[in-house]
Amino acid sequence: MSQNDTNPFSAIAHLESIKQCIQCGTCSGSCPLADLMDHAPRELFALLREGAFDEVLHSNTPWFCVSCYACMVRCPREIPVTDLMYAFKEVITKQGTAPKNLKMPDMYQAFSHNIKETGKVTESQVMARYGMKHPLDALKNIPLAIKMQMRGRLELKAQKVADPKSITRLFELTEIPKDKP
Amino acid sequence: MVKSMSDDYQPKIIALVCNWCTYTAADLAGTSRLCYPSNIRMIRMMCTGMIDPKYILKAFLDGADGVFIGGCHPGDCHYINGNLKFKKRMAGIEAIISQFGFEEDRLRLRWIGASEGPEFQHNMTDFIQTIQNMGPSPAKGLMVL
Amino acid sequence: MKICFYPGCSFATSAGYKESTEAVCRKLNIELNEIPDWNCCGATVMFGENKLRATTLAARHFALVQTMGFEDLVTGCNACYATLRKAARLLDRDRELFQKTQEVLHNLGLELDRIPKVRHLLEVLMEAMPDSTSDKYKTLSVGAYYGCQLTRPDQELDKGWYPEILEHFLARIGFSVKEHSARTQCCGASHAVIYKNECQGLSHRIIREIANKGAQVITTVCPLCQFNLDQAQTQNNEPRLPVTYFTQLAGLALGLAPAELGLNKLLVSADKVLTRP
Amino acid sequence: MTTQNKPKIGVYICHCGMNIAPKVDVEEVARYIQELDHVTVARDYKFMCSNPGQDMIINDIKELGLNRVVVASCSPRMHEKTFRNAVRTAGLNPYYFQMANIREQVSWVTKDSQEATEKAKSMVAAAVARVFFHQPLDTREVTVAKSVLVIGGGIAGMQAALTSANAGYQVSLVEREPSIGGHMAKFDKTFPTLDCAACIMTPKMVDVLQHPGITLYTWSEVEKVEGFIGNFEVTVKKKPRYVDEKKCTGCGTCMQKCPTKKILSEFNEGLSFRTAIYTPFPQAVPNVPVIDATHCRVLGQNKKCGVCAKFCETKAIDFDQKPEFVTLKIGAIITATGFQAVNPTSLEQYGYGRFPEVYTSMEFERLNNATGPTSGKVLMKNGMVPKRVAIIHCVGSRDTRHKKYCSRVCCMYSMKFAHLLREKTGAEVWEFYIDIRSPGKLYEEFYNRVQEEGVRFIRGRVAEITDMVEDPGDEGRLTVIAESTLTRRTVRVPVDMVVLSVGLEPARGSEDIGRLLGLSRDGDGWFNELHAKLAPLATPINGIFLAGCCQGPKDIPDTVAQAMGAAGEAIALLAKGIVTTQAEISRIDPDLCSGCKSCIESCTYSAIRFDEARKVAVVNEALCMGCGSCAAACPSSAAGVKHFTDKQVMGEIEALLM
Repeated sequence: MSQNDTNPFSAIAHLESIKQCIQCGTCSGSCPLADLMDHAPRELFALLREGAFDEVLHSNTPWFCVSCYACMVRCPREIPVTDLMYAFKEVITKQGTAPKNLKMPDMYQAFSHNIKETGKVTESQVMARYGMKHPLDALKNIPLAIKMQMRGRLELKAQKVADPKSITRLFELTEIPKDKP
Repeated sequence: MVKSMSDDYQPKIIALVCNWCTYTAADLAGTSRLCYPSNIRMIRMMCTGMIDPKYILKAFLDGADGVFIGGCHPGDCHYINGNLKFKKRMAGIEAIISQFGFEEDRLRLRWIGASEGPEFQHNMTDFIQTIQNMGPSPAKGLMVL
Repeated sequence: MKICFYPGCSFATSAGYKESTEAVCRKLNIELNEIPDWNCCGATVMFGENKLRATTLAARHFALVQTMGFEDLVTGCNACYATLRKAARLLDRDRELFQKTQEVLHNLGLELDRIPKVRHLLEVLMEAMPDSTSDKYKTLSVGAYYGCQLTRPDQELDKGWYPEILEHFLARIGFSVKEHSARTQCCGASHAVIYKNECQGLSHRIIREIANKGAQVITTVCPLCQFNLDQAQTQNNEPRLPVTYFTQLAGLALGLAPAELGLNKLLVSADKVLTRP
Repeated sequence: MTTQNKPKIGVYICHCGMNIAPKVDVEEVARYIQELDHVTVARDYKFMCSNPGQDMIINDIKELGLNRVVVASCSPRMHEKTFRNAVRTAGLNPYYFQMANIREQVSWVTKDSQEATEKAKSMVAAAVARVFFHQPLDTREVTVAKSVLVIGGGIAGMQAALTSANAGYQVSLVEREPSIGGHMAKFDKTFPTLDCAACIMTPKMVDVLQHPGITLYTWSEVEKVEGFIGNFEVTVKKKPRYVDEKKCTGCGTCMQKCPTKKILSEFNEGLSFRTAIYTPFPQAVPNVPVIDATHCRVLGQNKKCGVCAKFCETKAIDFDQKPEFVTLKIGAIITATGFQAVNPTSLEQYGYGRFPEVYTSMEFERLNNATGPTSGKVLMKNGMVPKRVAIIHCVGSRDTRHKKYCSRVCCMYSMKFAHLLREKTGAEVWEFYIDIRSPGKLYEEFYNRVQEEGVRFIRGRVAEITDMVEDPGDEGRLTVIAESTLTRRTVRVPVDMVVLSVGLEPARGSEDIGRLLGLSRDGDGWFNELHAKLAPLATPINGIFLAGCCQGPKDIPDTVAQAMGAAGEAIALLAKGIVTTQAEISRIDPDLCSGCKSCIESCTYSAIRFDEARKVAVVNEALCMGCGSCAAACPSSAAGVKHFTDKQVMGEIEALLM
């Protein structure tokens, strides 16, 4: 059975709310990064309603959501657009369908990894890990990093919780088993 | 002359129906010659909102195997919202009849619009079937005694 | 006053947010009780990875706040504020999620029974700061920048799009306030770090608008907002506006010295505007 | 029961030609029924509804002394009236009659003949059991006052008043503002024909004023409504005008001389000023000013002034005027309280109130109106003509945070604005819409016309309006940001002026009027009609009708049609001159009533009041519709519906289950 026969997004809370969408464009009009998205948020809702789940699984749209919540407070149908973008990312991550060449999923991974290892986020460490996949990006940031360091704003040493293992354990306890075909 | 209950059980069913919708639907079923079993006995009310719970209890105690209530679809009530008033009371009525030992499924409320002759026929057939499957009302036993 | 404080990962390395917050709180007799052994709230990343994990990372603090005996939790970062509030809201509404979260925390030796109210440092200072009695900064015109996540999605502190509390606050503590339309425009947040070219325009639009309406200084309530607006000006010539924290301005209003408030850490220097007669 | 009242029941089984017999063995039914208690005679006949059939009943009543009749034939919805009349003709109360429906419910729907006969027997027996308990019932006739009250003097109220008065009835028209005219008086052109609103409106206003059948109460409010259909007693409060209507000649000198000049004009939507003594607009009807007591130096600030009184040649100014109360006898009431435009301030992303060049549609109507603040020139606040204008649809409409409904008129008036802007200023016009709704005669054609005029239609709800500029050349302009959903582009359009096409909501005060009249309102605050499709102008309260936007948003043609319809309903009622009260209505037994008021709560028609003296609930027979909600709600069995008494219904149940 191919996976797009059933809706991989069906378990999302509030998914019902997308039935209310009138495709007015308020979400995309309010979105600071709409131009970078392959689909407008409303289009994702339309795609889901059409059953085009694969399109949504491979869309870059949720990854460009900045969480500014402008769409969410303006949507005339009170669809929790931002929350749905989070939920879409969760499903996409679980299904492993994030676009391969997209920077944001890698950034998210580096960020998450840093928390898992240390309990906290140290910007330089996140950038270093992310930089392994996107070296050019990391290099571009070096001049700024130098400026930051001159003003005592660059922490190179990792911030850590007292017992980083407990956070790693938290990650393990909240692990959701990956769907394997 | 008590009929043997096992072989030829013919349930008796009382239908309390609204004049403006279900009763009219029954008339339409008639003019359309839509046949249904003859065990239904209909009583014309002006609105389901006027159906006193005691009528339903009375029907059960007098030996009805099932009671059917037919009202207007929400929003279509001739008296604005009498149907909804009845619907609100429904849970209470079910509680009362089950206190007396009658299963809640013996009481059924349905909205049947004036133009819904076939729906009326279908509802009657279906309800009779349900009651037939449930067997005689517990009150029947009492009456025989 | 005693508050239970959650600094978040960017607090210490920010351009004087830590220094100014501590100095102002000292001056106002506010005891900052940092949550011992706090962890990253998960920010905007974790809810896109795993809802239970994101909630638990945040809720770990709720359990810690409980052991500290506080009712409220205060943070100075918009992202932390929004993330902790999101977790609190979910736990409040979703019984099943609450129970699962409790279980995980229990496994880590923590107990969660109640959810604290998550507040922003701005609220604390709005209550604690005295009205200005001096004219010293009457001519220093400030543009207030709220960022996205202080008033959205809850719109509890103020209106979601065009809030006014920060303006009222700044005017009350003695600054000249310039009204503008970029108060809650997005700066690109974490996307600005890796999509620099794509997001630079967002920050520039905000800076241009604030300068256009006559402000000399921008003030912010969030480390990431400050960072984005500050760093966006390192490659761009005009206009250049120092991007401060509201705590730094509060410190100035209380008569503290700029150095005490970490104002030397800004990428766009504030020296000129502050020393102007 | 006395001996002469001892039930003597006659039962008649109809063959209905071949429709009932032979499926039902009618003779067998008659034989069976004949044996029942109290049955004097049971007969079967080919057509009971025919004249010989009816005569058979009449003769039997007379000759056999029958006092109850049962006919088993078709549906009572078909011939109940026929047989009741026959019973009445024979001198018996028509309610001593019951029908058993053995055609629609038996012969036509039962396959087996024997089963059909059994079912018929049981049903006729039940009818006999029921008729045993029947009681004589009377209907009452009440005369109707030949007068109509119209509440609200907008186009709906004016039209309803004129139509009613033209039919020869006395009309009282109550309007709370100083002049009639309502919203329509503020419009310049009307869609889709672009007639000049004033040209079609002003003559109507004068007609209303001069019609001998219409008494106009402006600057007045309905204070109290009592009574019932045909017999309402209405108290109208005439607010003090401080100007004697009889003496005033409408010369306008007082307004020219009044020194308090800087009050924002309500009629011009705050875009111009008026004086403290004022008429809202030059064509006001009546052309008698009022003094705004809050702003007047004499009345509001206790200062010496009285300039208006000094200059008034007819001595019409009267600072001592007090409210007056008028009591009216009214047969029918037409409610025409209208709408108000939604205030868009809370849609903060549109910047209304912050950006001077963001206007509501009502403001734009005035800006565009020859009698408006700019004498009809579309000008910005700086006096310049706008070069580019954006019109934003659905502001506050179709939005669950504001008004969830479509306000119906905004698409059309927006396109009217676009046309007028193109015509008057040559400005580039951008319309931002979600869906264009143009269902009306010549409406789609108007849409096409505006398209052809070069208006740019962008399908996308506007996300925000900002004064932030991208290009320094646009400094001072506003930028409208939206997704153009058809091209999936975010457009940022710099404009000089923005018009927010705001939706409609019920007029301020409709809640109070609803309470006075006993009318219910829907979730959005509009008055509920009796039936959405089949009784759109009537209300649950007999004798009260709805016209215009108070029932829901609608355009002028629909409003006028509805007003004429509502007047028609009122006229029909008044022309007949009497109302017959129903016989099958509720009765509350005062001996059983415990005074719990459950019935009052359950009554949809406000037909039950509480008698404080006797501490019992009392049914108003003229208002009761006989729905029986009270009967089912009454915990003491005090309330019951006549002709549906417990005995009657339970007697029928018992017999059916024998």
